[in-house]
Amino acid sequence: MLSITCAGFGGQGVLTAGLILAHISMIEGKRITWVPSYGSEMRGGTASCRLRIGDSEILNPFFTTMGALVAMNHDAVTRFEHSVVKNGLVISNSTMVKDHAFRGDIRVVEVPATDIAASLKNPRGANITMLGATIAATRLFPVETFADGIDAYFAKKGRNNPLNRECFLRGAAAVAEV
Amino acid sequence: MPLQLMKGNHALSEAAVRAGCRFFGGYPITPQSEIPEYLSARLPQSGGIFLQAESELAGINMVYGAAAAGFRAMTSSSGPGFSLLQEGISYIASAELPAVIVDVQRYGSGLGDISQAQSDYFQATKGGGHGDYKCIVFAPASVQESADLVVEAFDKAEEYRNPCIILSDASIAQMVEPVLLPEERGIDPDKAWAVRGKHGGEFKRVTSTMYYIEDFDAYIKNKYDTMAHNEQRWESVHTEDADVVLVAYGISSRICKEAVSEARAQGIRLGLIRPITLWPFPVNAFSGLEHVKAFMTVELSALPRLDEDVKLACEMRVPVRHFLGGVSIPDSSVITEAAIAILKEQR
Amino acid sequence: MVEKRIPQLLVEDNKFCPGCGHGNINRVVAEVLEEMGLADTTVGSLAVGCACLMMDTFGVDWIQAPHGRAAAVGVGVKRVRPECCVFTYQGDGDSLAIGLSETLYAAIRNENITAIIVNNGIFGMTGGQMAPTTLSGQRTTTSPKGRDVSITGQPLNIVNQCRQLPIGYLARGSVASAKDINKLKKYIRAAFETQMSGGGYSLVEVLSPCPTNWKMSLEKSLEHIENDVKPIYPLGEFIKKGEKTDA
Amino acid sequence: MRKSKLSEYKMIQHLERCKGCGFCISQCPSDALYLSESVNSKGYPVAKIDEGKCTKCAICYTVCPDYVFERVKGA
Repeated sequence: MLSITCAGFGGQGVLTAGLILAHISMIEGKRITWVPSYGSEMRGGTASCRLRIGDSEILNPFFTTMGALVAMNHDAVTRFEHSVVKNGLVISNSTMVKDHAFRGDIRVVEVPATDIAASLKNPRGANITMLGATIAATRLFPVETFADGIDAYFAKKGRNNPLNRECFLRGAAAVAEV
Repeated sequence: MPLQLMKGNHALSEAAVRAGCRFFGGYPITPQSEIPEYLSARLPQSGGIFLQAESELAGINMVYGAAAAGFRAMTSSSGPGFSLLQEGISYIASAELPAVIVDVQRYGSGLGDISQAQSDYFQATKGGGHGDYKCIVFAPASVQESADLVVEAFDKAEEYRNPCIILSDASIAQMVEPVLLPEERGIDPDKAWAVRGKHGGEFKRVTSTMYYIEDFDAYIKNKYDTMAHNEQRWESVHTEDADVVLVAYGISSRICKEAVSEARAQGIRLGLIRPITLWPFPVNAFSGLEHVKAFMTVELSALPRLDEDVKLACEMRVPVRHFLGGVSIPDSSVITEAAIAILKEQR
Repeated sequence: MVEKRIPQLLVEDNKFCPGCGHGNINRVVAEVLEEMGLADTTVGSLAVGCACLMMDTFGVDWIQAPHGRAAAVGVGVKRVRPECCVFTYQGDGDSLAIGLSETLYAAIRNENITAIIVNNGIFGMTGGQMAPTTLSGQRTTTSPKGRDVSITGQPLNIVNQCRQLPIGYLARGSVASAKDINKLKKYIRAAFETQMSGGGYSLVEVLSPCPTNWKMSLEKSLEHIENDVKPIYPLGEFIKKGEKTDA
Repeated sequence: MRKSKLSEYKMIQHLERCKGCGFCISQCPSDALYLSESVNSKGYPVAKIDEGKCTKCAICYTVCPDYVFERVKGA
């Protein structure tokens, strides 16, 4: 079972990124839970959601330590980095998170997601770009499988945009480059 | 029907419509507002009525009227609004009508806070309104159960002609999980007791049934005794050899399940009783547990509530302790540690 | 000339005090429902107070609401069974004090129901306490020196409150004389006709004597209505077919 | 109103319902009603019709809160 927190500014699409991850995981036969930050957790305009993805019944949807952190902005790193388990993973949006000294006992993947999305003329696709990096780094699913899942997800919502797949693949490719 | 990813509040609302609910009257309050929001769009699609009431008082009484007219009707609220529903719930129970009331619990007395909590236990299970009545109280612990139990609540409400409560909380309501939705059912509003004009027959009076039932005291006692006997629901996890059994419902039962799993991995014999009905409290779950050294209730509230029913259920044969999460969600390891401490104390 | 038969809807003798105007209003409502052929499809919503005595004596389907909530309950019925004739029957304390919100919001939403509000200026069943409609200076068991409007506020005029709302029908009648009762019947008929033609919310307020709690003979009670109550609560039709009248 | 028609109707009274409030007496245009000496089983003195004065106008039916009066066909 993998515990993942997605965090960032409200409007960066962190909740949506989490929901897409949850949705495709479900389609691929995984058990999942998704919990938004809520109530007193909602401070300073930072939004977050936590997911658990596994092969058997997800007992507790809540967790205090996580295997992976998807950090869309600096605040997300400062708030959640310490909760990542040893040898855990941080996917950091390096467009927003600069000059941060990460812990030495975790694996950090830095992806300029906001820049990549902007360069692809899909500025709202930074979250999808981060998802690409997440899938590539965690190897939860084959990259192509997940990319198809993204297309299907948006097609079902009636707003398929090929640039989302593009963002996703560029995010995934960024991991390979690291 | 494939699995769908849904929020607890949405799954509950969709399942209610599929269970034949055709009327909702209610008032916005966090963290249940997705229920009226969802139903405001969904009910009209199925020929139902959604009405945003001027208050919870009006909402529950609209439900009373629609239920009296034979339609499956519901309202939902949270904490402060749930208090306002109590008058109407007592009337609906007294008139022996079916209805479903959802309380998505939030923290605190008074205004409190929108955080998840389990503070309304007494109000739901011990009769928040006046007089001699009980409601069957279902406590979903997942999005799937939010859907399944609302169907069950409508069926049981009709079977016993008594209001049923879904006691959820902000976590279960806001979280997203895959859910298999129930099949859509037809509706059957023209019941013999439903007011719709007398149509040549005797006129009907929907009011406290005590006026019309001989030996009402015995009748109503028997009704609730029957419900208490027949409708207990629970899930037991590793109670068969447990030294300490946790008792928790709703969201805290999920944390406890993890605690049991972690403790077992460490060789600590922890178990869990998860009440699915809070009234009737599943006292039957406590039989055959003579080997248990202590019970520990786990709740997200500032004051213990559940422990009273657990003490009654185990007839005080062993210590009953409580663990209170208060306004925050405890880590499962903290619960395990508390259980271990109780175990040491018993040696 | 025609027969004047007691309506069959009045299935039992009423249980009101001698001289109580509820009996007249009950009979007028029963006559109208029978004449309009609505006896079999009507659902009444009443709450608490003397009005609830009708539940055993007036032969339509009834729901008894919590105090003040008859309008909300009636709305619940009407919304799911629009083919039914739904009316509320409440006293002034019930509908205008504890239930003002439910009463006004039914009007604000222009719910297609008929509201009959009996204004006798006091809480009757509980023993003659001050109601929203109690006149300035009027003695009641909770205003023993007379209603002091500097403390309680002015008497509530529900017709004035509703007159600005987009409702179907609004009238105030009285049972203080044969002439008044004949007019009241026209108002009540117009109210139910409004509902049955889908014309929206209809409300008829009825000035009614309560000799018991007013501690007056019926004769004095009728004089009191004529001289003291009507000037404060004038009779007439104020909205007809959704249009404001000159009244 | 023709006299012959009038004779086809009669007023009947359900005196057990009367509560002796006197509304009918105060409203009768022909002064045909009076509070009698007799008391019904509820203990109320009952209003009675003076047949000689009664015009069968049935205003008593209209004003009686207790459904005492009816005008019916029959001699």
